Order: sequence, then C-alpha cells, then structure tokens
Amino acid sequence: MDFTPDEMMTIAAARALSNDDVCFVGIGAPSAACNVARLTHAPGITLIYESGTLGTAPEVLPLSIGDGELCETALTTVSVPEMFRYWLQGGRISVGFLGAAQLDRFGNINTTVIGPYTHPKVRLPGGGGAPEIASSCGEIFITMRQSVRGMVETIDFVTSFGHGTGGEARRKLGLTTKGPTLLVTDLAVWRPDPDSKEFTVRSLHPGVSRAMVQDSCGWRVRFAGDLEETPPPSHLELQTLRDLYARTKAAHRAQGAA
Amino acid sequence: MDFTPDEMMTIAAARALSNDDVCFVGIGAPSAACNVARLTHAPGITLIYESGTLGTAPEVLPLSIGDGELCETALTTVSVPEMFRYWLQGGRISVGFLGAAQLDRFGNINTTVIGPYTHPKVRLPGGGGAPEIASSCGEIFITMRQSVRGMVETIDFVTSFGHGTGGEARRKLGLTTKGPTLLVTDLAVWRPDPDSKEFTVRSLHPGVSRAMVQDSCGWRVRFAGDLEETPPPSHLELQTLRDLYARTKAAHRAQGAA
Amino acid sequence: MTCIMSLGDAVAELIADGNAVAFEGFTHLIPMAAAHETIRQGRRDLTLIRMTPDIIYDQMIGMGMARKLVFSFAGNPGVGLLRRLRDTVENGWPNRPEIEEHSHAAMANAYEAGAAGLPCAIFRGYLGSDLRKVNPSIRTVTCPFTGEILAAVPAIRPDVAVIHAQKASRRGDVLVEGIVGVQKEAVLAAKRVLVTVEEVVDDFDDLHPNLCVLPHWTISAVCPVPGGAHPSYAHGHYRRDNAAYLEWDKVSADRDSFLGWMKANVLDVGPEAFAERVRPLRTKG
Amino acid sequence: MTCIMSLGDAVAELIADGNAVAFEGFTHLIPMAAAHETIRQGRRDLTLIRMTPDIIYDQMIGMGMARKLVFSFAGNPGVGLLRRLRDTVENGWPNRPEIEEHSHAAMANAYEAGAAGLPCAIFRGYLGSDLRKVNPSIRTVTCPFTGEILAAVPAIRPDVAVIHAQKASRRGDVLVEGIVGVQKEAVLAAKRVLVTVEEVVDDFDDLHPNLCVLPHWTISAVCPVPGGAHPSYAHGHYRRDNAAYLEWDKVSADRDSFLGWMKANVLDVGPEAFAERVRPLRTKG
Repeated sequence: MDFTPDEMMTIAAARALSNDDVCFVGIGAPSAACNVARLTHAPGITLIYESGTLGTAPEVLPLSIGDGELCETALTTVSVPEMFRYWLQGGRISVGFLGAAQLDRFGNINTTVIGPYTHPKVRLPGGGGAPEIASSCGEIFITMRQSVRGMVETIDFVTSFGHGTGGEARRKLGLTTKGPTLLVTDLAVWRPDPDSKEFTVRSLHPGVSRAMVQDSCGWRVRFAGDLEETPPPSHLELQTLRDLYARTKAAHRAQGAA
Repeated sequence: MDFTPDEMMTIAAARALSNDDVCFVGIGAPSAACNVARLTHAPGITLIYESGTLGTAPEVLPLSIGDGELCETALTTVSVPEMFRYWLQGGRISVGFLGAAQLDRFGNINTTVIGPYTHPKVRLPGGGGAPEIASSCGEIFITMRQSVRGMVETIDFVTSFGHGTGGEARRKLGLTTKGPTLLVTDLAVWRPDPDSKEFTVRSLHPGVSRAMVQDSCGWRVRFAGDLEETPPPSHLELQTLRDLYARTKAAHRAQGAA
Repeated sequence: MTCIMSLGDAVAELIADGNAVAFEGFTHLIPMAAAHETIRQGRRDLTLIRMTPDIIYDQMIGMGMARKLVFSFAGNPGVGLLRRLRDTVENGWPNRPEIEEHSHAAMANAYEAGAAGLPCAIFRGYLGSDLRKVNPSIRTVTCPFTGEILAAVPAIRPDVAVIHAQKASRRGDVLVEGIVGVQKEAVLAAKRVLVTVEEVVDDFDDLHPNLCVLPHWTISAVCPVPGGAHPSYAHGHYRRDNAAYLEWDKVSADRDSFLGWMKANVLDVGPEAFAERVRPLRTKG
Repeated sequence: MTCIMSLGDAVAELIADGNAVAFEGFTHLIPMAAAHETIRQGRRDLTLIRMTPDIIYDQMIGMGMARKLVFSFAGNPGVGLLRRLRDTVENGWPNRPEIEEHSHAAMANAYEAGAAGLPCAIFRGYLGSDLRKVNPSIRTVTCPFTGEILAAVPAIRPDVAVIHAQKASRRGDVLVEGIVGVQKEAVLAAKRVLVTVEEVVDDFDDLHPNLCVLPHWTISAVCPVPGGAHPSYAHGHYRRDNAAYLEWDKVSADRDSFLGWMKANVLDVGPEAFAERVRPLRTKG
C-alpha cells in the first residue's frame, strides 16, 4: 500500500502514544495521530482537549478543539479554568501534543509572530494553551511538516519553552517535566540528544534521504549513529487513518449548510 | 396570641431580611428566621447554605447545613470551594447570618474555645465558614439567646471579627463590608452605634425590661435614647414559624429510623 | 435582577463606549448576535477581552471598535489566521489597538480570580516564554511556604460580560450546557451581564442539581435570540456552520469584501436573522 | 488505574500508619464504612484532615489513631459538640494530637490548590481572626498589582483521600451527585484515592456532560459498599439517620460506653453491616 509523507508523519506520531497515556491535544496539534492511536494499538488512551472535554472518543476528527462531537463522546466536560488548573497544572497529563509554526533544534516553539513582536510580518494566532502544556505535561510530542521557514536556527519568539538553549536549561528554570521528547516530521522521527537536548534524527521515513531532511531544515541536522528506517505504515494503520479522514470529510460536508 | 422569647427572637430577625437579599446561612445560624422571612414578607429572598446549595426553599428546617432537602429545593448546587470563592469571597452575598457562643459588645464572635486556646475549658466546634462570612458579606446579622456567659466583656478568642475595638477598626483592617449591623436576642433588638460601633438596644421585646436585658448581659448595656418596643409577632408570622417547626418535627421524627 | 428584554434595548442599556467587554464562549455558544447588535449600535473604544477572538472579534476589530485587545489565541478555528486582526496588527487598518497577550492558562485563571473577587491569580505558567517580556501585566509571587516563584496576572473584571446560553427561566436564571468554557467565570467577574438565549422556559425545577446554572440575581438582561450563536453551535439545538467559517476566510481577505459583507449581513439586518441562519443546522426544535 | 476490590484489601493496600488521610464528604456521602475498616485494621499516627470532623473523626480520635488533626469545624451536625474530640483536646484522652485549625474558606482553598498542583492558596480571609495567631500555617502574600495583603495557606496534599460516591462504572469512573462538597478536590489533591460506592453500573454513557465525574485514572481503588455513608446520607439512595446522630451524643459522652459501642458496631462487624443499617432509610433500590 502506498502512502503520503503526511500519512507517515501522522502514523509515526500515533505509534509513540501508549494505552495508558493521558494525552492533551492542543490547538493545531495532530488530533489525527491521537485518534489513530486510539483506534489501533491504544484503545484505552485518554484524550483531553483544552475546551474541557475529558476522555473523548470522536467518530470523526473535530474541526476545532471545542466541537460538539468531543463533548458528546467525552466521559465528562469541565470548565476551561478547571481544565487548566486541576487537569493540566495538576500534573494529570502524561503527554502534550503540540504543533509549531516555527521550531528550533531545542524544541522551542513559536506560534506568536513572524518578525518583531511589535511590528510583525505575520501575526500568528498566539500561544493558546501551549505555553503551559509545554511546561506541565509529563513530556511533549511535536509534529510538523519540514520547511526551512518553519525549522529555523533562531525562532522569532519563544511562545512555548522546549529545552531553551539545551542541556540543563529546563531544570535551571525549575521545570521538573521532560519537555519535548519527540519530533515527528513528514520526513523523519527525531529525539533529543540525552545531553545537549538537540533534536537528532533517529529514523528516516521510507524513501527519505539525509539530504532531503537537511534541505528542508534551517539548522544543521544531526543524525543518530544508528540511524534507522521508520517502519512503513501497516495496512491497519493506514486504513484506520484513511477511514477516519473519509468519515470526517463526509460528516463535515453534510454539516456545512447549503 | 401568646409567644415565647425564642419565637420573638426568630421573628424579629426574620423581619430584618428583605425580598432582594442574598442571605448566607452559616452553621448555628437561625435557619428558622431566614425561612420565616421567605415564607412571609420576602418570598423572593435567596438563601444560600455553605454546603453549596444556591437558592434553597426547604419545606422543613434542615438539621445540618447540608441536608438533602436543601439540595433538592435549590436552584443549583455547587462545590464547596466554588461556594467560598465565587459566591462568598466574590461579594455576591448581601447578608450573612451568624450565631455565637460568645459575643462582645462590638460584635466579635467566639465559636472556638472557652478558656485558653491550648488548654481550653470547653473546646467549641470552631470557625467553619464564619470568619470569612463575617468579612465578605455585605452586612452581618447575629442572633443569640442572652446570658452573662455568652455576652461577655472580653471574648476568649476572636473567631470572627466584628467591629474589633470599635470605631474605624474594620476600615483600618482593609475591610469594606459593614460587619455586624444587627443583633437580635430573645429580649431585644440591638444595632451598633454609628460612631463607636458598640451594640445599643434599640427596642425591647414586649414585656421585657431594661433590667432584664442588663441582668443577662455581661457588659454594661447602652440603650438608645428613643428606645422602642419590638412589635409583637403577627398572627401570620407566628403561625408560619409554628407550622415550620411542626413540619420539621414531623419530618425528622419520620426520618429517624426505629 | 434580571430583565427579559430585547437585544437592542439590552445592548443600549448595558454596553457603553469605552467599556471593557468580554464576549465569551469557548468554540461553543459564541454570542455572535449580541456582537452584531453592538456593531450596529456603533460602540467605540472598547477593550475587547476574549480568550479566543475568532470571527466575533475579527468583525468588531475590522469595524474599528477596539481600543485594546486582551486575548490568548486569535485564530479562525479549523481554518487559519484571522485576516482582520492581522490587518490591524500588521498594517494598522482601520486603527492600531493596544494588545495585551496571554496564554489560555493565564486568562482562565484571571477570569477565575475575577469571579472569586480576588485582585490577582497565581499559577505555574509562562516558564521560559517570551510572553513575559512583551506583557507587563505578567508578574510573579513567591510562595511563602516553598519559595517557588509563581506567575501572577491581574484578575479580569470586565464592565460587561456577554454570553449566549441554551435556556433561561422566566425568572431569568440561565442554564449553560455542554462545553461551558469560561462563561460562568466571565459572568461572575463582570459588573454587568448580558445573556442571549435559545429559549425561555417556565422554570428549572427538573434540572440535575449540579449543572452550570447562573442565578437571575447575577444577570442584568436576558434576551431571547434563537440561533444567536451562529456560526458556532448550541449543544442540543444546532450544529456548527462550518461553511460560514470557511466563507469568512474569503470574505475577510479583502477590506472591501469585508465591509460589503458587514453591511449586508450585520448592519442592514436585525437579531431575528439568526433564527433563519441555523434552520438547516438544527438538531432539535 | 482503578481496581474494583474489597474494602478490606483497599484499606490494607492504600492506607499506612503515619499517613495524612482526608476522609471527605460535606454533611453528605461521608465515607463511614471506609473509616470503620481503617479502625478495624488498627492504623496509627494518622494525620486526619477533614473540614468537618463530625462523628467519623470523633470515632477515630477516640480510638487513639490520630497524631494530628487538620480541620475547620468540629461538631456533631444538628446536635452539638463532639465529645471524643473534646476529651482529647481538653483532657488528652486517649492521646493529645497536634491541632492545625483553619476556617472553611481556607481549607476549601487549600484543597483546591492541592488539586491544581499549586504549593499554596491565596484568598481574602482570616481578617481580624485570632486563628492567625494560633496557626503558623496561615501566612500572607502581597498582590503584585494592588498591594492588597491576602491570606495564604499551604495546599493540602494528602497521602490518601477517601470518599463515598453514588456510582462507579465497571471501568472505575466515579460519579458524585448532589452536595458534592470538596470531594473532587480531595481526590485530585491526593497521592492515592479510595472510593466506596453504592453501586457499580456498566458505564456512564447516559450522563449529562457536566456532572461531577472522576475518571478511573484518578482513582486507586473502588469498593462497592452499599450504605457506606451511614449515618449520613446518599442523595438518591437513602436519607440521613438522624437518630444515629442523636444516639452518638449519648454513646460518646462516656469513655466506656464509647469503647463498648465501637466494639459492638465497628470492631466486631464488617462493611456488609452498612447495607442493613440503611435499609429502613432507603429512598431508592
């Protein structure tokens, strides 16, 4: 079965989630990866959206983090202050899933501005839940498509702190959580180096070369010594993802009025 | 119609409540007065019990501040943290109703200990909601039966702050609420002096003499220059109170097992 | 005490030029009809407070009503960026409002503190984030027990909170169901409160005791406006109008098309237009 | 992850000598069966945390299990004083536990801070109260925006929280209905959580979305104990046993009658006794 780089990215991200995880699905994050995990190897995973829905199991992917579908399939729905206080800050979340407009090699994320803050070239949506998802979740998974504009040497604004300047930066800030432990792009799976905390390519997706990864990344890429190939999507994984997208498309088309 | 001093006390207290009041009924406070007000001249009054019940209308008097009857007849029931944060501290309560084991002439209340704190002669229940009811409600009404042991020159412990040492004491502490504005005993109705804030007898209940008030009070009593007689209970007031007690007694007898 | 009144009268009475106004609703029950009425009545110099200033504030910003924006995530949900907000920030059109930018955690805590009558909220937040550098309202407090340095933000205390809810009782009590967001906190934090509702029912006697109910004495005005959350949704009443969110991306791309759309769909119509807009999306009633 | 297990096993596994334990339930759903099991298993040196230490802690105190008491109101609800607590404080019988005394507002905020993962809670409280003088855990924080001095108390983080609830699902999710008190906060603040329930149902699929539900991954053990809140009540299941509260006043008046009662009604029976006790009080089932 053939597959696209986006499909590989979503499936590789889904694999990193386990049955016991309590996963906070932030704005812009791959809802698809979390739900593929739930529909394949991790049926017991708890998915939480910042709109207050605890333990959702949507049939179709939500368009926003507050769709009715999330509430209808949730175990319970709490207020947004409670979500951020008891559930996120309370240390109840094992994995936070974030996307990024701009990312650096240490997993620091910018979703605020391209250009200077007071006179931005592009005003992005801002932090939303991400700054505290980044600090309060047990660990952080990031997914994004590679591009030299998105993966940069220095991000324009640190919206959400990753490993700062690397090394012990988190610990020095008083953070006890792990921070970014995984980056899945459309080309590769990256993990931070245990000491420097710099993202290092651990596996290339099938058909991807080192040069392809470097050409679409704005910093000089480190590759692991024991570089592997990401296992290709299984039939079940791919079918589950495609069925999910098909259901989603049909539902949203039916829902859009006239 | 004849009536008891306790009935007069409850009815005089009830009269001070208005239809627009949002009334916090603390532990030990006269639930009866609040409910007589609701059943006579103040049908629109909002009664709040610290167990989280907002807008209760119990058919019978609760035995505790958290009876099922309060929840069943309430508009809604919130958590105890929400009650103390949003509703009490949020400044939503116009009148707080408190009882007292020991009271001084400035409306300071002791419900903690008789004797020294570390080696008390009698260990009382403690503050419960009262310390913050006393500071956060718009004004405080107090009811208690008179006795030289209960109404004392100096209380053994300030559980809930009234007017401190009198005068501007509340303002100096940063309090913007009125504090105790009414004391209703089984013998008289008292209001604080506008300047000194010392409780002053404004009206004697029918048949009560100045000497009777002084003999059952541990401080030297001030009487208003224009001392009045408390209007006796009306037929409706008395009947409402007695019916309420009768319903309560019947219900609790039925409820007590074997 | 609540009055049940028309939306026009309520906006005229409760929202004044220069007010700090929080139109809240977290992806659900967004009070769009009330926003449109506020636009029609031409309010100016508003401080617009909202965690997620999606379409509702894009329209108000584009109409030049904002003096200041307080927010934590400004996007068109499921679609992309907000083009009118971008135009005001990047190009100063039609004006250049002051910006106070937070994270969700900060704003949720700040509303919570407002509802709780506190001057500030403390929380574990903004660690390592540049938001501290650009927002002087983000300060710190040291825990007197552990020495931990916590983030502090001022409580949000809007002049007016505006929400949309499913139901009011005749007495003016209000029920919010489903994704309840920060609506209760926004209401309790505000000096005045305007609530549009899908329907008015006799009473709430048959409700479960633990639902999100706001007593009538916390609300200034209740205005029945069926469909008033369109193009967002009202749980139990109608679905989200996804096509409208996609359409907004095109409408708002250009200043002229934006102004033309606002004239045809906001300025020249009234609150009654909303019932018609949700008719094909209804799940009930 | 939750296990559904017997109360005896759960207490043995979760509550150890020397633990800080919060048995919570605000006049409603008081976890009496779990307290009795803890008494039977002879736990010692406990820090007993509870806003309202009514009969449940009077019994544990009288049995000499407490090393420290943390509370805000100690009374026999609707009856009067707690005689075993008085005996321990006034006469040191059977021992003299340390006392940390608060107001309700302080404890409610401290549980809330515990649930929220904060080291402390801030609130406007204790103004003018002597409680500040006798409790060194009451400190202050200055608002960095207004300069207001607020009270601060440490977050409550019990080793174990014990509550009684109406229902659990087979998966171990828990539903609390009616007067919900501080149970959610106590559970989320604690390291380990024991919940006794009236009944176990298949799932919670038909519940209103906004009820007080604790997910199974926040709970260590669920133990079905019908009647486990007696002599308090379980909304929707059975009424309060007022006679038992009145009887306690007499039983607890004297050390010997207390010890005799405990032997007959706690030490010599098991959790199954509770179902029988609430039979005449049932409103359902």
